Amino acid sequence: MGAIREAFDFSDFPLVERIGFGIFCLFLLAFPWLGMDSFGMAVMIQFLLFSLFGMGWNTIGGYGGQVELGKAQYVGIGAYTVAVLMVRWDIPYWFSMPLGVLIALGYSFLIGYPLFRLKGHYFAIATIATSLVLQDIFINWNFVGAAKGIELPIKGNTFLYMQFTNDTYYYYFILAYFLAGVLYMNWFRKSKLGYQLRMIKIDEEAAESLGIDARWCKIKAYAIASAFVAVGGSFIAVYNLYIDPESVMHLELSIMIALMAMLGGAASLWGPIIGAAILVPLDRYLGSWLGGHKELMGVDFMIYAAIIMFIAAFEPRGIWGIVERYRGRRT
Amino acid sequence: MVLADAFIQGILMGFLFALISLGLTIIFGVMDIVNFAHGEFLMLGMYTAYCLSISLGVDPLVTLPLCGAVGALLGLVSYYGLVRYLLRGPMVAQLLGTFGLMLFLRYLAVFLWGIDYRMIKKGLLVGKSLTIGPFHLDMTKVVCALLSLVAFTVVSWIIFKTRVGKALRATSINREAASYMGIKTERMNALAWAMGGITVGIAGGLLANFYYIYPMVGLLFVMIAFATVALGGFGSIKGAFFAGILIGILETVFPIIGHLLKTSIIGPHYKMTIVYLAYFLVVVFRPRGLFGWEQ
Amino acid sequence: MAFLEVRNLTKDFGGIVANNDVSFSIEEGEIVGLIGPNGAGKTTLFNCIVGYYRPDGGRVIFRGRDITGWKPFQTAREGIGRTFQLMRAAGELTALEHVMVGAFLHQEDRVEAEKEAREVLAFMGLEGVADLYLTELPLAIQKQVGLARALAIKPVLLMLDEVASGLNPTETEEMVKLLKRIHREKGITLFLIEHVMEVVMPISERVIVLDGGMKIAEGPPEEIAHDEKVIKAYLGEKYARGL
Amino acid sequence: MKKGLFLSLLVLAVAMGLLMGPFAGGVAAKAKEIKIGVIYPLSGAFAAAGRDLRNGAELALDVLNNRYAELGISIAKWEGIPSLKGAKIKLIFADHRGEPGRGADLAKRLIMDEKVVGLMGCYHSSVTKTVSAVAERYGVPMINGSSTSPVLTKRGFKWFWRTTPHDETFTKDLFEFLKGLTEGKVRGVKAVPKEEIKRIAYACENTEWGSSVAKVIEQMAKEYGFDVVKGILYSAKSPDLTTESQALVAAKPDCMLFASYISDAILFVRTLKSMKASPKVVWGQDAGFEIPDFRATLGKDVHGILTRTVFIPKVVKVKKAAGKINALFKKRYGTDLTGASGRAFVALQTWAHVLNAAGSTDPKAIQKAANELFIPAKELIMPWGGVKFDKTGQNVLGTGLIGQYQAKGGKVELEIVYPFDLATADMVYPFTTWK
Repeated sequence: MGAIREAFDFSDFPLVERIGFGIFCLFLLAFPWLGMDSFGMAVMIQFLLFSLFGMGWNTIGGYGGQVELGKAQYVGIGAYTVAVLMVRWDIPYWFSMPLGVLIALGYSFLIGYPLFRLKGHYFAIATIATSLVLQDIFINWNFVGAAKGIELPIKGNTFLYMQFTNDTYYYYFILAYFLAGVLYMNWFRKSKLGYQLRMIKIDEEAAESLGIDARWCKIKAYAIASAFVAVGGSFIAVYNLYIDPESVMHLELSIMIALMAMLGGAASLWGPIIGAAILVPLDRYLGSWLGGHKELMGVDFMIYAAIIMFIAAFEPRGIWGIVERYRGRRT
Repeated sequence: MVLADAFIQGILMGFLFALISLGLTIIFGVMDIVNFAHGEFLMLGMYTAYCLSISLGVDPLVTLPLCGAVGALLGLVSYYGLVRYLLRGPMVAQLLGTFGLMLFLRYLAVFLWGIDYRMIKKGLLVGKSLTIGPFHLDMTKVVCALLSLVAFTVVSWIIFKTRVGKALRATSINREAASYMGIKTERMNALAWAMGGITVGIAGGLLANFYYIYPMVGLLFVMIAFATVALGGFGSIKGAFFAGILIGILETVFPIIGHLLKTSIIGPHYKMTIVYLAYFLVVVFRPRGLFGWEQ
Repeated sequence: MAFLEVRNLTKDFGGIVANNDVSFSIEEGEIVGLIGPNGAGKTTLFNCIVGYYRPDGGRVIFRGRDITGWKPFQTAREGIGRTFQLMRAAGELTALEHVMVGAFLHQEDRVEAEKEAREVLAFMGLEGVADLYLTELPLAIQKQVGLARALAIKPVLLMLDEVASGLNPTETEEMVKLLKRIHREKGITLFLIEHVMEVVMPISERVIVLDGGMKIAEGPPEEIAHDEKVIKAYLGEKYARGL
Repeated sequence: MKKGLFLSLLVLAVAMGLLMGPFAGGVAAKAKEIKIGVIYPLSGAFAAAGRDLRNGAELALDVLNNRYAELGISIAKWEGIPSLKGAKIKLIFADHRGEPGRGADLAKRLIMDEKVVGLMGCYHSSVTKTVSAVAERYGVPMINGSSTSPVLTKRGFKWFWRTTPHDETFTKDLFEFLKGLTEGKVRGVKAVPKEEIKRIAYACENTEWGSSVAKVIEQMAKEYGFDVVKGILYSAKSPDLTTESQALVAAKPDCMLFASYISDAILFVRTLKSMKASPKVVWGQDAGFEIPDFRATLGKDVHGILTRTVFIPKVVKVKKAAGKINALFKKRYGTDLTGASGRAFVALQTWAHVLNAAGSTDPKAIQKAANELFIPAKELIMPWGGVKFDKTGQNVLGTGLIGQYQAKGGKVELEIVYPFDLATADMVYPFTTWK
């Protein structure tokens, strides 16, 4: 009960932010009726999906301060569990998704244990390495379709398998995950683990002196992050209806996830959402408009890169860091 | 026989990996920063060799010093224009920043040269191979290996035998203490970037002799360079050298073992897997890599 | 049975012996100081007790339990709190939140933890800075927050690492008063590491002196102040400095 | 505090603006224009192929919308779609960068926002999968010109047609060719004993396309009685292919078969050459082996390499239309038509014929027209029997070509060696270029 109350309790945010977030939620709920085109819808879905990924990454990467660059493997685990179970045994989404999350949790504990012996750059490179190893395994593993990937059978409109012919359903589906994610993160940041992680990030030695098992805390946060990402992965499977290791387990996906959260502002509730709200539309729209112009090839990415460099150099706490600096409080 | 051949090819590749990783480890050693744009430096080194050898009509080997110069310039510009500011932030911001630099340089190349594949067609080394007994070795790779040895020797000499090197090492061990000793740490950082740029620029110039050139080429090598530097121990010159060779050997010998055992489970499709796995196993037991410093 | 007993503790770092066969014990309710010149192995000894280093020989027994080689978080859970020479300040957590993290050791619930943390801050007279970030506080206050944080885990033994370093005389005096109050009102055993003798002497009931990794003297402060070996060790250092 | 308030609002406004901005201005639809959405890899690692595809499609568009009577094919005379009162086709290009998810999003944009009548693309079989699934879901016809994964037309889709033959056909061609080699059917080569070319090794890139080619090779080799002594799946993004090349050489194969994209194809040739590999037959499955960059980059090192393709400029000797269109293409873009650009041309041409037959942009009418479509061979620049779709949407009249790079003087030409009756030169056998 207490946890639920905490999750819905946004009272430590300034009023203006609460109102802003309220308006934003209304906007999200009403979005399909605002007469947007379907590419807009598709971009919104990507935005919500990447916000979810970013929020997940934020537990270990933001609050825990561990530079984690291997989240794509969990996108893959979530997506593949749903896809393989549906293709092989016709198992509905609502059974395979929790199973996928469980597998992601189990796997994250398994590799988290050795992984968190490492610190700093060794850790960052190791997370990349584990993700690439898993991708290689999937590329060569015939049971899961190997490099060819898996196509999910089209089932028409069904809530059991979460397949729809209309994107509006998918939109509300991912919006539900997104809102659940926001509430969870709002609880998480105020939870014991949330505080302990931030202490570890500031000073691991000091954290240990306060009776915190730093490694175990990091593993737990890593597992939570992995579960989040696996949920997002399961959505990708039923949304795209085709997955292959290249598209769901790629290194660049891992980096994108971390990038959005960092750019928006790590270790803050709104950061990953802001990061995704800026980078996803920028990527999709710039890509879809400039991508077609031969003479401007590359310019879209240069703009994109310049923004990233600027933020990193002058506001290392991300875009939300600017706001936090002015209001003098972190949330 | 096949194994011996694989071994030799692996060592040759290893020298190349080591050379590419050298700059990364120098920069890291001095200022604890991983340069994501390292692969893009390499790519620009390759383009330099390509453009110069085409426009001046000279042998691509002649352009090597210029490739090094371009690399150094690139290092300095990156340092003074960006990295200097990144140092104030946490590690996350540093990764973000150099990642931005990587994207920027890559697409700058796209903008300047387009996405075509280019290849140097004429040159002293291009397409030549060296036959020693039953082994056929790519001439460029042999030269590459030699230059790699030279580069490592020179860099080690600079770092361990000269005054500048002493200052560099002092900076890398303790920045504050070094600045009390009157060492201009800012300048040392810039020097590290310049040195890193030179080595990777030269590596790029050499690579251009047998590798195709296109804007995304950096990504292919940078992952290996990361694994090499991390395996050897961040900041360790010796580590980069041996880890590079180890990775080269692992990568070529491992699949051949599969071939000899007549099994398809072990094969080239897992050659990168084995490299990453090796890295993972090594650091789990030696969290600072093979030759990394204890803190 | 002693409260904390260190038996024949030895630690060497690849040939350099930092602690050599050190033995001593602390009784419950005592205030004990550990002094010694630079490089005497004080911090190493400290770290061996709380678990940052694993001793190469000897035992550490706390309240009848062998805690040799335990991890720092385990010794903390056992009731050993500690403070640090330097607080790593970051604009990440407020003073209150720092103390809350300590309180979370016994508390699952945030509201309860916050209540406890506020009580500790009130005890220390730090209510005023509760909502400020550490980066916004002067060093002396930062150190007090560090102390409050350690108190929040409800330790029975508090180990203080150079609690006065970087403080001016007035601040030092205040800190000493505070420590005495903690000892008196909370009944916590204190174990101080100090480089500067002047700080330890007035509050310690007993002083242990380390030099070159070995215990060279132990006794009441007034005795120690006149111990020849101690004077020599410190003089030696002063001479060395002069050179 | 006030500043904080202002800034939070600003950030929110910017974020919202970014999300909303693009929706504000809709493109007013012009009358008498038929929009076709074209999804190609225009940037990223496969941009070279994307440019080639785009050139092919744009040339076909120009030929269709303007008058080029001298070309001698029907679309050149139409100036639009005759049955739709000369309505012009407009192509809307989108860039999928090789990412299936992005492709699907773009397909939605094209279908829902641009209101395209149909889709074309996408080169990568993996992207074609997601894009065609979107098309199927929305009931929008899609004509695919260059994705060759066999499975694409085995999914029971009702809105998907493919003009190009797929990998099974192509690989079958190869084995037919090898069989022909043993029977002395190849121009300029005496019958080769089967033992001499029996050992096969292949290296296929490890994504959707390459791995399905590998599967077909294994299967066909068994059927035709060849031994696969080594099969490798490798990553096209590998920084070096020494290991892979070595494994190939170590197996001592008579025939080396490849399914590679451009960068890896170039690297294979370079590496194998440095190892002085000596297979008797080297064959590449299109893609990397037939993109102009391959030949331009490697020069004489490709002498004797075979590539399966669907278009070779030498086709002009047997196809008049092809010659004229190739000349036009070369004038405009500086290179000969390739399998990629040629097939993109045919795909758009097929769209024109389908629309003309349908006489309407109604999806049902298009579906019917496509199912009943027949384009005779003389209309095509491809050496095919024509375009006619079976129940699955696969063009049954498509055939493949096998060409061989031959260095003549300073130039490297691609000569046809299969089908045997179309051969334009004697085959170079055995392959000795790398020795």
